Amino acid sequence: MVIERASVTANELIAEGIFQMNVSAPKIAGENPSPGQFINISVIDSWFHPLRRPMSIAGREGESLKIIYKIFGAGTRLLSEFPVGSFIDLLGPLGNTFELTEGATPVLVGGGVGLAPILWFDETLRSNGIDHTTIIGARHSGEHFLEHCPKEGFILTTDDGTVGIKGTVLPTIESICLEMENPKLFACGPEPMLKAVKQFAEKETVLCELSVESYMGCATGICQGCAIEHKSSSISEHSYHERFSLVCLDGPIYNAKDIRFP
Amino acid sequence: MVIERASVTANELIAEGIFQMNVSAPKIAGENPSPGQFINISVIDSWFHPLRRPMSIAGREGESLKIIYKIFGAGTRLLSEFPVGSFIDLLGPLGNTFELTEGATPVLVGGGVGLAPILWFDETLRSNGIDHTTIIGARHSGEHFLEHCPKEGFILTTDDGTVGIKGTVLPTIESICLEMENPKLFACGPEPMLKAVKQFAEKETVLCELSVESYMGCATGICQGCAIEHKSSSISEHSYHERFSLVCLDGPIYNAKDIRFP
Amino acid sequence: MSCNLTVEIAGVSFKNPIFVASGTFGYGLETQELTDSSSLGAVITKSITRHPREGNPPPRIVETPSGMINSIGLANMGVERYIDTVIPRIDEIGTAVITNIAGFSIDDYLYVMEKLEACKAPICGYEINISCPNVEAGRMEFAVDPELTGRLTESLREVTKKLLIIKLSPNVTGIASIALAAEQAGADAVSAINTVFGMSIDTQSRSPYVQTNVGGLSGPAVRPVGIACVYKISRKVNIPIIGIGGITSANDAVEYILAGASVVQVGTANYKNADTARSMIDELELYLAENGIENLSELTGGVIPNE
Amino acid sequence: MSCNLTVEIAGVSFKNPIFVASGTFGYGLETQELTDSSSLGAVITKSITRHPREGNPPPRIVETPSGMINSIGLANMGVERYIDTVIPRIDEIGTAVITNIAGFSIDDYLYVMEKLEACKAPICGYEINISCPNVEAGRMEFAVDPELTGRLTESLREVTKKLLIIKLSPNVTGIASIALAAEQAGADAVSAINTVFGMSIDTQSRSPYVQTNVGGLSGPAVRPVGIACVYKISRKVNIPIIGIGGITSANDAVEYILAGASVVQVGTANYKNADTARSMIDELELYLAENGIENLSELTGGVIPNE
Ligand SMILES: Cc1cc2nc3c(=O)[nH]c(=O)nc-3n(C[C@H](O)[C@H](O)[C@H](O)COP(=O)(O)OP(=O)(O)OC[C@H]3O[C@@H](n4cnc5c(N)ncnc54)[C@H](O)[C@@H]3O)c2cc1C
Ligand SMILES: Cc1cc2nc3c(=O)[nH]c(=O)nc-3n(C[C@H](O)[C@H](O)[C@H](O)COP(=O)(O)OP(=O)(O)OC[C@H]3O[C@@H](n4cnc5c(N)ncnc54)[C@H](O)[C@@H]3O)c2cc1C
Ligand SMILES: Cc1cc2nc3c(=O)[nH]c(=O)nc-3n(C[C@H](O)[C@H](O)[C@H](O)COP(=O)(O)O)c2cc1C
Ligand SMILES: Cc1cc2nc3c(=O)[nH]c(=O)nc-3n(C[C@H](O)[C@H](O)[C@H](O)COP(=O)(O)O)c2cc1C
Ligand code: FES
Ligand code: FES
Repeated sequence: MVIERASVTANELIAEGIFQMNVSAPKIAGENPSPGQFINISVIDSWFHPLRRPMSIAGREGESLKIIYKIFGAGTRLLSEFPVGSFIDLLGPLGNTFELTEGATPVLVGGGVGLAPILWFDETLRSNGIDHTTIIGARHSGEHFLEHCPKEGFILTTDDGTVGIKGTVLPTIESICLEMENPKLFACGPEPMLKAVKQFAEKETVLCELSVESYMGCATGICQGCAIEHKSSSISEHSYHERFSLVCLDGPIYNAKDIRFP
Repeated sequence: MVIERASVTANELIAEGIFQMNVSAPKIAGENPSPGQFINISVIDSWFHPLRRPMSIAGREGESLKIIYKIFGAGTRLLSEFPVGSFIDLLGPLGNTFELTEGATPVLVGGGVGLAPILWFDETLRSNGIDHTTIIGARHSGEHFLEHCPKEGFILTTDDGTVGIKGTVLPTIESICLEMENPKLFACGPEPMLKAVKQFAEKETVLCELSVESYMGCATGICQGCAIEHKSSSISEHSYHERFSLVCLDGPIYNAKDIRFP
Repeated sequence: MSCNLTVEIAGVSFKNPIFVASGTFGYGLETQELTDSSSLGAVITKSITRHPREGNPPPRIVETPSGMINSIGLANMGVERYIDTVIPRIDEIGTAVITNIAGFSIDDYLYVMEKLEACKAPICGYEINISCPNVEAGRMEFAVDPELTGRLTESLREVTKKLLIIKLSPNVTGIASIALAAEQAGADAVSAINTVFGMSIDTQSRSPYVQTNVGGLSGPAVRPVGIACVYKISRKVNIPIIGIGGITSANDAVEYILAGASVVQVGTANYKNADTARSMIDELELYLAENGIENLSELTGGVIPNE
Repeated sequence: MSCNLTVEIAGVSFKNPIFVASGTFGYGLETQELTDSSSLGAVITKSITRHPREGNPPPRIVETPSGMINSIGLANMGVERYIDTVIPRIDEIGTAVITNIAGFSIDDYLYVMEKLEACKAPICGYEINISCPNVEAGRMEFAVDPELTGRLTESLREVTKKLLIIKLSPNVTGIASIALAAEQAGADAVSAINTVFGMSIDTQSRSPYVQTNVGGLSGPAVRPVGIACVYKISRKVNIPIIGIGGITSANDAVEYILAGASVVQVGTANYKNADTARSMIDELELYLAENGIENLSELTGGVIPNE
């Protein structure tokens, strides 16, 4: 965990409302982040926004890190205005990582900008020759910037069928998982999608890890702000009770069984 | 008085710590501002800085307005970061103007960035063929971006003598005014300079107008924030008592006799 | 869909719930070049006192993070001149006008209100600034004491049938009890909040930036404080609440309305742009349309508390 | 010139006046990768209670203009585990540690303090968070009542000879009277301010952003409030004051010190960068050098009031 003023090497619109930023961040990259982990970004030097914005790492190449983000409010708008060559204040790498289970075949699911950590995980599995399938959902083709390659196990879905398979990610998840011996789901995306994935996984007793979001004060365990409801039976080290877990330290990746959505 | 999103056509360092910004502001320029008047600048769209920054108009050419400013705090720093081609939110023209007195020869005095309104006044007098002298003071040559042309009645002074006449503006004011039949001083600059000019003017009963500064809330007369001590014997329309005057409406130019420095 | 923005307070109807706050819009006549005051729900004029007041010595204003501190000291023209120069021009404002009154004794307030009643000023009511020291009660501010607030409200209630609005201070332990005292004493509405005590010191000169040392903090910085106050008051009183503090956009106004405000006032934001309040009216209509709300009143107090 | 930054409170000496605030620096051990806590004047640990507390349900945090609202609900490990896991590691923090205690009855506070006294915890004192409802006094917060504050202080004073600091709430009519009650009951110092009541509502879901609806506002937005409180307290009490609220830079710290604070605590700013407080120490030295001040104490209360 380190704070670094990284230089912005790219920052552009890659799909409808979706931006990609690349930064050269040798220190954070030097800590060998893994897929699932995130960075926490100061979007402005002034104290108008006292809090950083958490963003999943969407890729790493040497000293370069990538994030993929959507303009949601004032902070992400500011993020989109960093010109190439400017410097940006990052804290990272933070959080835990996706974990493979011996003998289980990974099925990766990304919805909306939730694709960010999934893409990186996909890339890592691919370069390690680990067999897996990746499903990326969006509302329509304008929101996709990737190619539908079902033969290579890289499947796009759109709600309106304008690219890839028509429908939400759910039917595709179902048809793929139910054909597999021992699938393990890894999903990141909007809460309704995560809920549906969790429900499916529980019904079919499929292994499942979810990457969740939570408003964060510090991302370093000193504010207790990022708690989520948690059903683990052991008292968590940081949150002092089995009922809550700190997303910044214990997450953002959870066993789907352990968390409860409001 | 109008609010306008003006486009920045120049914004650069012109001397040590001194910037010049040109904007294309057809609406404000269309209201025919005069030397002495100012604009009030929103330095950031967010509400971190709820108040605008007042800046004298330092020149006008058609639809183009010029300001000359020093980086003083966070707001003026932000001002210096507006790139050419960006837009800036201006309110103006505001305040009153320098007024010539029939039969009196203008002697203009600018100290530091107080030269801004003085330069424009000088230019206006020059183009109207009105005989006058202008004295611009700075600490040393690095702070000057103009040429010392005593023959044309345009005199620079520096505390250390690195350009123009050595010393503060005072001795030069004295020697020039005391040689004149009926001088009228017009001065803008740091408070100690204004105090000294006022003292001189009162001692020698020289006509004298000063441009003063005051923290401003609104610059439109609705907050009563910009009051200064004022000795006029008539009750001012806006400040409800002879003791105070609102710099944004009744100023920034005052008869030196009427104001009192703390 | 067209939305109904009109709102009623104790029988007085306003075009919309976007008002401008006392001390931040002058007497309503100063910024006609910059905005159209006739679009506003109402204009609250700068506090008027019995005698003209020169106000505090400068400096009177300083910026703070997302806010500002002021110590204007109730500089105003006094009720006489207000009646002579502002009242005759009130129709130029083009919308409802509420006169804000300040004073240092109950008599002061009564004097001003009686003068205004006597001249049949075409205003729709009064907002009473009670954040003033009561010289008769050991300079304790009216606003900190339910009993003082109640007595003042009662006395004023006897003098006017027009809207009587008590403007509350956030600098108290229990703002809701003060609101309750005002309600019980006959106020038609309460407004909250006035400025929050604040201070900022020049570390070079070592002097506070405003002449009175401690001044009043306003602006977006205090918005959460104002919303919390309105919410607390709304749990305790039944009269309408006017929300004030740091409002810069329709979204901010909606936060106040959800918390319990019937209408809101825009203050400090007018300084950056005197057209801020007016432009919020269109934004507000858009919000209502997008959310399928036909009547603004459906929103008032519509917060869905978490517990 | 080398400046002397050491400061003493009731006989306890600190390296410098830059502390970190309770709840904003964990137990002092979490951010060792990001900063060097041993440089700090002191670390105040997260409020500890008699029993472990899970804290409030999420969401617990939201950003506001130049500030944030929190409703953590005193999530903490409880005194038992604090003694078992933090106390043995206190030397890793490398500087003075002050344990912050919270409770819902005088007994609660006493229980925690007695445990800590009994185990001879190597801490230099206690900061008492009195912004908690007293269940025995009808859930009234200790912090709003001089009598309750006095009684609590008195009881704790009997148990410890270590530093006893009472942490005051700004959500009161007269913070200085509460400070006075603490002083008279034997407190060694008071700290001010805890968070300001604040609320923010999601206009889409219509629910407040934090689970408890109203939460605690902190950050630069409240700095002027904290400085005003310190100033007011300093006019009324003689014990040292610890300034808290919105401090982000040495300049902010100096404002507090001029207003009357002997030392300051950095809170919310730690979240952006856990090294903020440490980096302020160098900045502060620079300020002192530039202004020819040899001893920090020359600055304390050194404000030059305007009247
Ligand atoms: C671990 C983690 C990883 C994330 N990865 C990505 C990513 O790869 N791409 C992406 O586009 N978004 C991601 N998000 C969500 C992203 O953090 C929010 O969209 C962003 O903080 C919104 O900031 P804003 O200023 O634009 O919105 P505003 O609503 O103006 O922000 C106000 C406050 O709320 C917080 N906030 C608002 N929405 C969220 C949210 N969904 N999660 C957490 N905090 C929020 C902000 O951080 C800020 O403190 C991630 C969130 C978490 C927790
Ligand atoms: C009528 C008028 C004309 C001016 N013309 C010029 C000019 O041509 N060139 C120039 O460089 N400066 C000029 N100034 C001064 C300029 O307004 C300040 O330097 C500027 O506001 C500082 O802002 P800041 O954010 O950098 O400083 P900060 O100290 O961070 O500002 C904090 C607050 O104090 C106010 N403030 C600080 N210093 C001054 C000041 N001297 N006068 C008024 N408000 C102040 C700011 O506006 C802001 O509200 C003028 C001031 C007035 C009143
Ligand atoms: C410069 C200034 C002057 C004010 N004068 C008055 C006043 O005369 N009477 C009054 O009741 N409130 C006065 N107020 C308080 C505002 O009406 C309002 O309650 C407060 O500023 C909070 O709203 P805001 O954050 O939108 O500004 C004044 C506020 C400011 C900033
Ligand atoms: C998330 C959060 C948690 C806090 N927890 C505590 C606490 O447990 N005990 C306490 O006395 N103060 C607590 N505080 C208050 C701070 O110590 C401090 O008084 C306040 O935040 C003002 O300082 P700041 O503006 O620098 O943050 C907390 C503040 C925040 C923001
Ligand atoms: S964000 Fe502060 S503890 Fe997780
Ligand atoms: S700046 Fe507001 S009245 Fe002059």
